[in-house]
Amino acid sequence: MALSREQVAMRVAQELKDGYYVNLGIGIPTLVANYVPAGIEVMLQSENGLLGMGPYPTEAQIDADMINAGKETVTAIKGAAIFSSAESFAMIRGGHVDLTVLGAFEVDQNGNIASWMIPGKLVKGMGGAMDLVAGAQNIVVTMTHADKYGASKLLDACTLPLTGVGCVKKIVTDLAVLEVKDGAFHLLERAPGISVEEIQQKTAGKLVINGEIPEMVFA
Amino acid sequence: MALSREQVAMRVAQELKDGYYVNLGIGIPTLVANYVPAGIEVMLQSENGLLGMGPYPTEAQIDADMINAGKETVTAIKGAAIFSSAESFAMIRGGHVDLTVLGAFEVDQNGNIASWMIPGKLVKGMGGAMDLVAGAQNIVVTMTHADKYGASKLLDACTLPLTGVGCVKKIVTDLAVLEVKDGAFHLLERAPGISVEEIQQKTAGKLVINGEIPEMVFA
Amino acid sequence: MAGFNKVVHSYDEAMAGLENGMTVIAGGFGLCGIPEGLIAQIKKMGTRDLTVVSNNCGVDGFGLGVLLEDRQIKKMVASYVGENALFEKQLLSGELEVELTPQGTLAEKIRAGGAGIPAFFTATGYGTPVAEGKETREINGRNYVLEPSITGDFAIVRAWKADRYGNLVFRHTAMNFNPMVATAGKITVAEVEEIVEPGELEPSQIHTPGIYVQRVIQAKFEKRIERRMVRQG
Amino acid sequence: MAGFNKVVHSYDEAMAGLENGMTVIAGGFGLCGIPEGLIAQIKKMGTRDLTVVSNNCGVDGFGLGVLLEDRQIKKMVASYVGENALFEKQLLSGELEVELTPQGTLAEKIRAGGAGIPAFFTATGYGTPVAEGKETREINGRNYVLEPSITGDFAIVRAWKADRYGNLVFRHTAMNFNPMVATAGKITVAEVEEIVEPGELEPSQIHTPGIYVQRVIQAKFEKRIERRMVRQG
Repeated sequence: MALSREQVAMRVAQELKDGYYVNLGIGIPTLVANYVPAGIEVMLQSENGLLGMGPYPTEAQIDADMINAGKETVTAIKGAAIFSSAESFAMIRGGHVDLTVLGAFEVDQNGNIASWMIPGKLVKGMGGAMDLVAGAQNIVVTMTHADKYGASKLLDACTLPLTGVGCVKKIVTDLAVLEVKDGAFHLLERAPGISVEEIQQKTAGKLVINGEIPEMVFA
Repeated sequence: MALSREQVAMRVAQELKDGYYVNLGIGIPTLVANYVPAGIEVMLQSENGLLGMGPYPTEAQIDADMINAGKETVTAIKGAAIFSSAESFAMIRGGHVDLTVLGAFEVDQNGNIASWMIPGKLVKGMGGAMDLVAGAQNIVVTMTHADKYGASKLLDACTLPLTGVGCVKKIVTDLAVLEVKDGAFHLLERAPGISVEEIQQKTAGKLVINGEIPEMVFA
Repeated sequence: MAGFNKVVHSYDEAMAGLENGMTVIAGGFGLCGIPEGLIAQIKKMGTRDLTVVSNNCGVDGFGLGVLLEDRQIKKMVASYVGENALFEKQLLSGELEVELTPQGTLAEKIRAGGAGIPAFFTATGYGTPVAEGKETREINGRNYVLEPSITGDFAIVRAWKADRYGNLVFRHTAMNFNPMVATAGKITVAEVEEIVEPGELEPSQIHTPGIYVQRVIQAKFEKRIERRMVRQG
Repeated sequence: MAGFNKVVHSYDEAMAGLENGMTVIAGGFGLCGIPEGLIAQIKKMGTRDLTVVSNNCGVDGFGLGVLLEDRQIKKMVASYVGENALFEKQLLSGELEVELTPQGTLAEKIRAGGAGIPAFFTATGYGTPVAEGKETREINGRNYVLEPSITGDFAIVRAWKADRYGNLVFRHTAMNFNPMVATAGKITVAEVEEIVEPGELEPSQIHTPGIYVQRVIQAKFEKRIERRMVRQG
């Protein structure tokens, strides 16, 4: 069966390594923080200017001057640092963030990503996404494999205005885990009960299937 | 008679205005701080990263971590700010410093200045001088009018490697105050007892003398 | 000390000199750390044809959003404008010109403006609509876009504490864009929660040295929260 | 918390991985705020053919000057080198390559390196020997020089306080180049006076967030003064 949002987040969390500085986008990526594997510690970066983001505040802790990049009230862990947005993006653009997880409308087999604009329909702006995909060492995209009409979001070439070029390395969808390299999607894992055929059918771009594809394992 | 170093500094101090942020170079410029006119307050910027530089410390106040751009022990006034050298030169290059006073080997009638290198003889480096002359709103140069052999330092064109191009607006020498504009030195004031003829004779570049030239007045 | 006492006592004084057609850079991220009273003053003055540079344009009825009500903004430079129906309407009708700029590029363009850097290269936006019409260049095997810096006639920021020299300290993540914005105005106005005596702010802990700030005004802030998230304590 | 405990307990560990031919960026201004023990460790290691980037090269027998004694430095990038006879001798003999860089440009090149900006324009040095061989451009009526950024294999800094996450606070004007230098190393090593518990440093008062710092070592410093100036108290 296709993964739930929580399961996608759980699978993404397996990409975390001890000591990683991680930026989590809005939506499913935010949930990843709930599934950090045992024995591992990561530090969350929020691009408005916070390194060491903690959980949401209790009612008593709420402070309007303490928010995350999603404009949600938030807390800081012990050992956090707070700084300007210029410093925050110096970190991001300078390649100091180890992993960025973000959503997308489309990804293509060359690692291009479209996530910020649907011409004629939606113009909210790119926020920090373009800097994040240009700057982080490692980009994992989370999204549903296909849209609600069944059309694939893994394309040979993105059709929407791009967020970044050749930057996506890994994709975790509700159906599969894929690596993007050499101009193709390489199927690494499939969701429990999802067949390789279904993934193939819902992947519009070039899909490489090497040998037996294991099911994802959740701890 | 030619001005003493202290008198040059006194005359330069008349260029200060209330509320000015000022960077004073090493040597005579440093002395300017001793002659800030009554009723006026200026704030001194030291390019290693200090705004609001105070006097030298007492023996008890000396702290190796508290120095000025001349690497001298120094103090900070109440209301001072300390910051990185990148921030310091953001201030300087961004045009936020109102006045820079510095010494020079040569100045020419187009406002060019040479102050950091004598090929084959002296290669100490430019330090912050190139940034200061490129960034400050207003540059006053202090120097002796001629070298110890009597050769003019106010030239039609600098002969030494330049520190900056077209940036010097005013010069205070031991003999005169001059403005640099329209490709010439304009004589504004002469030192007490120094004749226009002597100044003319010791100025190699184009000198403009308009009407009666007053003597400098010291309060 | 007249020359360094930057404290003003009315919003009229704080924004004196603002004229139609000027560029105003505003600090804040969403509704966090915005100079509420200075924005209200611009609305009161009715200044028009403004170019406003800010990461966001407030929400309907609060923050910079209020300047849309009387169409005071001609052009908006921002990274994200998703919370504002009136904004979207004026954008789609063509009344409002919008230059969407990646958040990090925007932050850096403002910092560069204050720091005398007229342009810089960044990888952000290469190959996207953001790079259209801009110079690109390959440097050490990566592709970059040349981005010009931004300066403003006015910069308006919100700080926590200030002294009369204009030294500023920001509070928590209300810092956000405020430090860079403070450097980039011909006239920078800081609206602050508290004015302290010179010397009370530790010199090496000042976020914005007073040299960047021309006017300081003390105020009370509503500090509206956009997304109130709570966990059970 | 293994992944974020950056404290090391020996200089061997602190500088492990430094190899001949690498680039080392060092914080400090004159002898103020220099990582004394890390420099001594490089001398002890005898690593050669180094490119060293630092505002100054110490003095004879102290600071980076000690690396000249065994000719460990192949190339020096600095703004001012006036206090060092051995330096001058090696420079004039051609043993030492020197790239003199204006102080503000040097600071900005290092900041840019850490911030992912590969090059920027500055007016500093236009029309001077510094601009020779570099691209220049007129922007809005002023002339500018394009300057590439600087990054290092190692960055070595001195801080006052650190926590085990690598967050740093600098003391007084010993801050100087240290914050930018800390951002620009593949491996950044901070030599600090005191290591405090996480949470003791106020988050918004941290000068260098720990993300930039890979190793922290505690040390005692000589803190030599170059020009001891005193007024009568």
